Amino acid sequence: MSGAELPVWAALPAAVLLVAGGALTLIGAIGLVRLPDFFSRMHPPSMTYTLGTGCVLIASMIVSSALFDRPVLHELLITLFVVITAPVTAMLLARAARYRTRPRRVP
Amino acid sequence: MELVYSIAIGVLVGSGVWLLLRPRTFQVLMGLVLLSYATNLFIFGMGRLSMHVPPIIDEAAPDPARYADPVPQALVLTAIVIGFATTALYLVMLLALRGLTGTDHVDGREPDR
Amino acid sequence: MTALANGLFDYAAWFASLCFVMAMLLALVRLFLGPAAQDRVLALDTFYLNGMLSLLMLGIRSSSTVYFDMALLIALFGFVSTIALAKFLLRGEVIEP
Amino acid sequence: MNALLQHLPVLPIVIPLLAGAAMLLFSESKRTIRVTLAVASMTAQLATALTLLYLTSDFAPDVWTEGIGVYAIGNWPAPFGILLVVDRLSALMLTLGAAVSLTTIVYSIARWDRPGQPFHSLLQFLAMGLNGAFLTGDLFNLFVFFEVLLAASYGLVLRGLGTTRVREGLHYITVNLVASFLFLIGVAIIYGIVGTLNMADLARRFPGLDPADRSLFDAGAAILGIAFLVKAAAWPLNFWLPAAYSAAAAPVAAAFTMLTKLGVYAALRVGTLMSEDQAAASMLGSTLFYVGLATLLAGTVGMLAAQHLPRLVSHTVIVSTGILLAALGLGMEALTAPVLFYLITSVLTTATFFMLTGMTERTRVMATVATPSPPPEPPTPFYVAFGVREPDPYSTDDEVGIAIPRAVAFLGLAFVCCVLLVTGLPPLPGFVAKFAMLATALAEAPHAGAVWSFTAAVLVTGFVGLAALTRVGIRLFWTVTARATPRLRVVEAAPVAILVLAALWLGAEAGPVMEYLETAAQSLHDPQSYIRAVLTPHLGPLHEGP
Amino acid sequence: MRSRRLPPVLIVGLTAMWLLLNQTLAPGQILLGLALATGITWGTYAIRRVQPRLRRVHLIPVLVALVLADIVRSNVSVARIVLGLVRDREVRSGFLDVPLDLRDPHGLAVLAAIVTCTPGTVWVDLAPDGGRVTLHVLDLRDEAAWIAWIKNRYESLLMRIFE
Amino acid sequence: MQLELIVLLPFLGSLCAAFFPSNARNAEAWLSGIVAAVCAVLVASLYGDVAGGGVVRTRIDWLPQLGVDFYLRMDGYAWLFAMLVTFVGTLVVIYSRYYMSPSDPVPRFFAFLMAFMGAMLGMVLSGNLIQLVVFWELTSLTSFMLIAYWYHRPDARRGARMAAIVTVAGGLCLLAGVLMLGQMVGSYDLDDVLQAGDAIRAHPWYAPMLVLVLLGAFTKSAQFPFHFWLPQAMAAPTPVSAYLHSATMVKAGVFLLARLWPALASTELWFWLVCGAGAASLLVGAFSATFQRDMKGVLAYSTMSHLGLITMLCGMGTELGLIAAVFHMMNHATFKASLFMATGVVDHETGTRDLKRLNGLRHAMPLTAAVAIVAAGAMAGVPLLNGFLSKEMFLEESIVAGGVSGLRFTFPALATLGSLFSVAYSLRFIHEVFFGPSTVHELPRQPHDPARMLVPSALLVGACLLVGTLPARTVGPLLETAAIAILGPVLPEYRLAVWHGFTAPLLMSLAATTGGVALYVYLYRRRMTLIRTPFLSRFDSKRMFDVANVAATRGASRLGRVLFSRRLQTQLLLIVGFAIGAGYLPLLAGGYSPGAAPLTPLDPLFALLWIGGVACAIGAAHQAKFHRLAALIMIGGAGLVTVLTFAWFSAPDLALTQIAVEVVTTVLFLLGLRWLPRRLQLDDPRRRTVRARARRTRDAVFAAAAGIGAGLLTFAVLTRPGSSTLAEFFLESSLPEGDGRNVVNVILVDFRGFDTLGEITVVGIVAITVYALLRRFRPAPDSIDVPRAQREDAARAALQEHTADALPRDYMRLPAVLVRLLFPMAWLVSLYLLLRGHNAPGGGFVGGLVMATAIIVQYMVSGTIWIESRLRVHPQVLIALGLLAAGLTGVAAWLARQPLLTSLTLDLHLPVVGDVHLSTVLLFDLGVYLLVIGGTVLMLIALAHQSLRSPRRVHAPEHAPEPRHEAEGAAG
Ligand code: NA
Ligand code: NA
Repeated sequence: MSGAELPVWAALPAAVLLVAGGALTLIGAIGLVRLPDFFSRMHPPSMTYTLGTGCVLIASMIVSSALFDRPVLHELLITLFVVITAPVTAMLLARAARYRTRPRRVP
Repeated sequence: MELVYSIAIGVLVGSGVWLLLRPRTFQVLMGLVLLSYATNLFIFGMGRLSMHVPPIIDEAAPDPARYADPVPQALVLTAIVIGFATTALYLVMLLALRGLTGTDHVDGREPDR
Repeated sequence: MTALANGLFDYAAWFASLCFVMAMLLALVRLFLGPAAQDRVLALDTFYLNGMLSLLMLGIRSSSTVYFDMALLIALFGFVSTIALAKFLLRGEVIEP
Repeated sequence: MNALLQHLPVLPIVIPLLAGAAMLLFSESKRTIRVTLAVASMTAQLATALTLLYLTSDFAPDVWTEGIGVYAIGNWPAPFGILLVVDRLSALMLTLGAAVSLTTIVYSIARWDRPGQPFHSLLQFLAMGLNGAFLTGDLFNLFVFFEVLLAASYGLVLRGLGTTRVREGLHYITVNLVASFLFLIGVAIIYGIVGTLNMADLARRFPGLDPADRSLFDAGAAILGIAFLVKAAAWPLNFWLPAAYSAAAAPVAAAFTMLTKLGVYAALRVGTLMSEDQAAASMLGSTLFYVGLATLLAGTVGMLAAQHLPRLVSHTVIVSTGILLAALGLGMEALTAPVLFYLITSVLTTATFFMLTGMTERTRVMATVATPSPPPEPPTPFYVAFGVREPDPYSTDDEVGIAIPRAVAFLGLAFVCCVLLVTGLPPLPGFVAKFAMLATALAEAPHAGAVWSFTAAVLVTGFVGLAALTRVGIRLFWTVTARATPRLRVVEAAPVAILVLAALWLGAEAGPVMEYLETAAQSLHDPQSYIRAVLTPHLGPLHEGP
Repeated sequence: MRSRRLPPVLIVGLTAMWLLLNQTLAPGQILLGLALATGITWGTYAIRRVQPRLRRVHLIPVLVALVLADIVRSNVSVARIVLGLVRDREVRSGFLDVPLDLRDPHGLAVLAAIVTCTPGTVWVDLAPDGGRVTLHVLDLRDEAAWIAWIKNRYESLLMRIFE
Repeated sequence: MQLELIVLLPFLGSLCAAFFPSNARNAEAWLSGIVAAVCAVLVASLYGDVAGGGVVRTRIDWLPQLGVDFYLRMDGYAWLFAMLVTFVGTLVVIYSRYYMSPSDPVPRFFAFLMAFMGAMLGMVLSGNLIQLVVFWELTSLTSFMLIAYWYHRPDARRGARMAAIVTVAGGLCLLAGVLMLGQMVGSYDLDDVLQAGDAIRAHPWYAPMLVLVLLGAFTKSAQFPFHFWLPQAMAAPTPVSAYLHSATMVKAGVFLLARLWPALASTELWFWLVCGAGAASLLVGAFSATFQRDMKGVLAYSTMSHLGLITMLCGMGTELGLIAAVFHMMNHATFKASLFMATGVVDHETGTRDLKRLNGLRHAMPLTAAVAIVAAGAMAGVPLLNGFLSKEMFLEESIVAGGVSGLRFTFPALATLGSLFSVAYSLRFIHEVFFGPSTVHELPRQPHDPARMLVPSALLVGACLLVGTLPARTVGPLLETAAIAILGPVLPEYRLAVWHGFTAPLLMSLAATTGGVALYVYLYRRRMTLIRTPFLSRFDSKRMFDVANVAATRGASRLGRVLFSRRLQTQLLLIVGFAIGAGYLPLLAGGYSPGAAPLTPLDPLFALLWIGGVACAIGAAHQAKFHRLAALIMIGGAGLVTVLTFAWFSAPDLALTQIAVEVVTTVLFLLGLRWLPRRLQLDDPRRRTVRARARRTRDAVFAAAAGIGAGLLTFAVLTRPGSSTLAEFFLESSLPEGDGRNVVNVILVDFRGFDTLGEITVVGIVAITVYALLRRFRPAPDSIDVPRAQREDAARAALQEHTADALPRDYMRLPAVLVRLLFPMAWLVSLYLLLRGHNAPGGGFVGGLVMATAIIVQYMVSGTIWIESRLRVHPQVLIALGLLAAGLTGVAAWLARQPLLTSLTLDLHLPVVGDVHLSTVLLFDLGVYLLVIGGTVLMLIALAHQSLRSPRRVHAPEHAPEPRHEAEGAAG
């Protein structure tokens, strides 16, 4: 698949991280489908935000660093942006859901 | 891959054309968006499909066979930009029409029964 | 050993990609099921996130850094669609006076 | 060649671009600056176009070999870079476009460029798109310039807003967006099969395609052709045109008269380049002919049906497209010069007519203000088709005619000229054009059924046009008794007069003009010279450097 | 021109970001990054008048470690819930109001990020006076424990960093 | 030179006349009279040159390629006609001076009269058939203007239009015929055509050509069945009727018949067509004239009848017949013009032309009566008047021609019958007006003889008398000259004399006269002179014309609605259909085959991805009508799949750009949805009708065909080996010549930077258009209200007032903190993408979009007022600067004597910093960047500003309709 050979010190941890990240993400997506109400469904995707993304980013850093023989760290920026933006999304979405599912006044 | 790609374009075009022929402005707008996806993919496909070979030169004397055809990519970029602009215009037009005529029918009036 | 590790890595990478694509599909399931608009928005958000991860996987699998920028852009702006939708649901307009 | 002369071919694109952009920097209150910029820019364009016309002609044989000038943008060689190609045809179209635009701008100074609308910028961009489309030798670049002029036209067609304009504008935009998709798809297929975008390179390479590739190429070319036909307003792909043009403000519609001709130009350009292949050429020809004939007939019906002058004039645009397409479809090289002559007169005429429409509609509007209930349309009672009162039929001696104010007299005279020009009736050059086409076609193929149906259609459409225009003209000029005398400003009237005079001049100088057009047609029908000029690495002054 | 005291933290941070993006430490790029960062900071100053004042920077690694641990832990617990591995009891989710003493907007923002990034809790709403936050908790077994978790583990730490 | 002058002078006179003040009656008349007289003198002076078969020619090169020159040619026949035109013209001008009311705006009248004279002279003197047609149509045009001189009268307008439509149509037929004739002969020159008579008659095109030419002639000369316009044209001022509609213009048709006689005549077809039309006109005209109530009506039908007579003479195909025809043309012109003038005098003096009201005028207007009686005598064919001579010739020829054609009795009988009616209506005309009991006191005005006004009429009457008594001395040589010009030097025997002895024609003439008198007496006794024309009055041409006119307009409207549907869907269906056809047909014709290139191995992940993409596309298509938000979200899904596809197949720049565009587009749509009131999904019965279902099925078929076609085309190309020569060149020279590693970007800013220049112009144009549109935007009334969510959240409304606060006080507080922190970062990222685009994915466009998005997000979290009180973006300036930067960068290359957009580079080595590579392409990309920021921000913010503009009514009145712009319902 990829052209270059990875050293073992990089390949194995990266593989583990990828499997973990993939699995967690998939579980998160399953939760999104399975859980019964909207607010419950808001939780599983944050598994993707956190460990899912984290694992893949770390794996990516390891792999890139191994390939280019220098530390490749710019994946940190993705983490930074995800951390900054995720709460904004969650806050607004949760509030919107709360507004839309509020008990209606009967006129 | 080619087959999947072709089917994808076919479905996008089909859905887009279907929406294009609908009577409501918003439907037509959505149709135009889908058609622009389809067109962009179509143009892009004219450079053939190749994976892991972005046209970013990393050597002094590049072997053209090792890179994807950059020309369709450049054309698609232009098309994306123009498509974005016209989509915006179209949206504003349909809002204006809705405001002026009170209906979202493309002809500015509800069809006779 | 290296070959084995690389083989393992390739499988793992493929598995992760599969997970992300499956996650995207599951998000689409939620997108189609709804039932409420906020569910769809949440689904789209998840869809974007998994799309970003898929892009990262493309990068990892092709040993290329060009995919990083796309992932970066999704990380930076994927939330814009979501909060625009959320604001629309919440306030009826995206940009208030 | 001196430095400025060297860059001449690109000036028609650069000047309006910079002028249009610069205008945006000035706030709306600085109308004078905007107008001055607009007039200056368009005058410069006209001067450039005239110079190009001269340089490509036989009068200046040393400048460009075979009268075809090539300008390599970014100094990238053909077929890789984008090249601008000036030949007689494109120089002619540039001149025509600049003339129409300049008069339109002057005309619009009177009252059409009120603040709140980026009118002058859009006109500049429209000119840029038109000029680019006439000049470019690259298929995708043609698309880009089409988009530039369309984008500008979207803005212009909406000028002034109102329900009708927005509705028709929406239709116009939708149709053109779809046509643009088709354009893109066509270009993409052609690139996918032939692997080039340069038109000369394309013309050189497509005859060598193997049959399986060829049918794909044909599909692409056909889809591209549909896009051109939509832009050229060929029936039945032109329902948008009468609506959009008649809804648009007068100067906008006047400026638009070049747009449909661009579709014809594209068909002509691509068609002659494809004429290397006999089968393709004849296929293209017969399609064009029938489409043109259908357009012509449909436009004729539309003229007869039209109740308002702008709509009627819009249909004359369609008719002229029909005539052009059908004439080109006859596939006679000798016919090209008369067709070009017709194209010129038809552009000048319809542009004038639209401007006139703007002025006459105004008197009508004022009249309806004066009389609260305008006469219902269409006029239904048989006897009162044109009026209400049936006077004593046995006496006329008491009658005293109505003295016509100067302004109305001018409008009336201009109207009559326009009617004659549009319908191709003698003695104005509209007739010359039609006669030249018919005589040439008959001389070329006296026994072809197509030629005869073309002749019949052209004559019938002229007649119907006259019938319809007299009806509308009578209603416009002769039935309004309590007319508020329009104030006619010189800036408004002068363009009309100038365009009419230009048309008259064309008629008077038909011989020399036709001679020039024949040389243009000749070079057009020698695609090899075009291909040579574009693809030969030109080591002229462009590569000398400082 | 209003005098602007540009926050150095942001300039440094942006410069670092520039270098990270370009994956370089070349002097030219450092200079360019500094220039750009300064310009941007200057340009965005008008809408960022409230600057964070970091007091005890050394506590930040502690915070990060805590958060990472919590993330891993809560990931596992949420995964269990999603996969239906929690069979011994019924999982009850619901809203939870937590009174807050933290007032610094940046501190609150970090808290919100932490809560959001920890699966199992979602930051729903902050009372207009800032004194109370509403969370949604997936597994609301023990409300007091959740409140304690917020207040003891993070709020105090954040107050020490930001206030 | 004289010939040119003859044609040119009237036009110059016309031009001068047009600029006179509107009350300059005398000056106008002097000018016109002098012009006409000078022309007459000029024509007369040329007699010497044309007598005896001479021809005067003038030729000016005009359009030699097509064999058309400006060619004036005067032979005897043309001379005679030109003389007629100028002579009668002079008299008519004099007459008009007295006829037209002093308050009439005469400049228009005289201008058109002069123009008509010029056109008529041009027609007569044309040596080229095309030129003849040109002047022919010009006479129709001027006639139109003159008939409609009193255009405020409906009958004048209608008459003018009818005349124009009929004669112009005829003119076009003539043009077609002449075009054919030109092809048959190989020249449009009259000389050549007249020489080629035999070839023409033998040519297979002869019949259609003849029909077309005759159509032209018959319409112009008001021949049956195209005669109906002539009576309607009587709405014109009487001088016009006298000049155009009796003496000259209507003669153009018969003029042409005689002119082309040598080339076209003497075939069976000619005989039947021409004689048939002529005979029918002779009888119908004469019959109708007998029953007219309007004096001018009598004259009009009489004109038709006499023109029929002339036509018949031409049609007979005998040389004597032709000579008689030419003779009668002249005679008719003299007596009919004088009759019209007399009629005008009566009208002028009494105020009416109604035969019923006019009686016994001979007492009040003896001179007028005398003039009219003589002229009417000529019209009736009374001996010693010119009409008698040509009538005799006609009767004689009818016997000859009848004998030749086998109509031995029919022909003479028809001729006699025509003469009989002619006597009857002439008699009636005189008797009704001038005899009987005087009713002068009942008339609108008290009539007197206007002496000066009678002069022209009297002159013409004098001519009638002179010719009638001394034909051989007066008109003889002229007629001979004309006849030679047509027939050649050898003329048949004919004698112009009053007395030929007791011949058959004389007997027929006697019979006709007796019969005519008897008929009139019979009608008068039975009080049948004022009834409507028996039988023929049913064919009311006026009514039929109107019916035809309205029917044509209505039919065309109906047809036009079908041919030019106003429905967008129809148009789109057609375009899509044509495109599908255009795509499929070549494949059907040339065969479809996938290529032979090896397929890329299928990655199941990609297939899975597109299962999602396809689902999104179809879902969006399904939901777009009632669940816009859902459709929008699904479109977003399809968009992301497209992004991933670009990334998958090695197009990072595309993916990057598409992501940015996706985000901006979503925000844009949502901004728009605010103003698009929600559609309620009602149980719409229309959705279930058979028609609706059929329509949906049809659309589905089209959609499927389009989709399948697109898929097939894609597959066919994808499976072929690549063939691009461009790609190779770009990949190879990108780094060495373009100084960039990212080939796509190098193409965009260098190789094909011109495309990009155009493309950013499009963005700029659209942005300013959107801005202009939104400045005058009127939102849907049901969306103007503040959204419900905001109205219900009063607390928020109260908090919002504090725009001076650094941070929002409500739930937006923390999002604001975070998003504002993001702003500098996003800005930096946008610059990063801009600056390094040349070597890695990125570039001005995506950089600009990122920056624009960053700005938009700030608006989203902070609100318009808050942001704009702190951060001013001047989008229009950015657009202008962007365009100027890009354009001027291109122009900068000129300084280095390079073509537009040639990149200029500068390599520097600086201490510390190291090597610096500067290039104008970066400036160009900077232009793109600025423009994209400006354009995007302008569009989105202009849309957002609508909320500011519309009245923000927090407390909506109770009865206000519930705003329905809310997003999807819970059931969405
Ligand atoms: Na969370
Ligand atoms: Na009487």
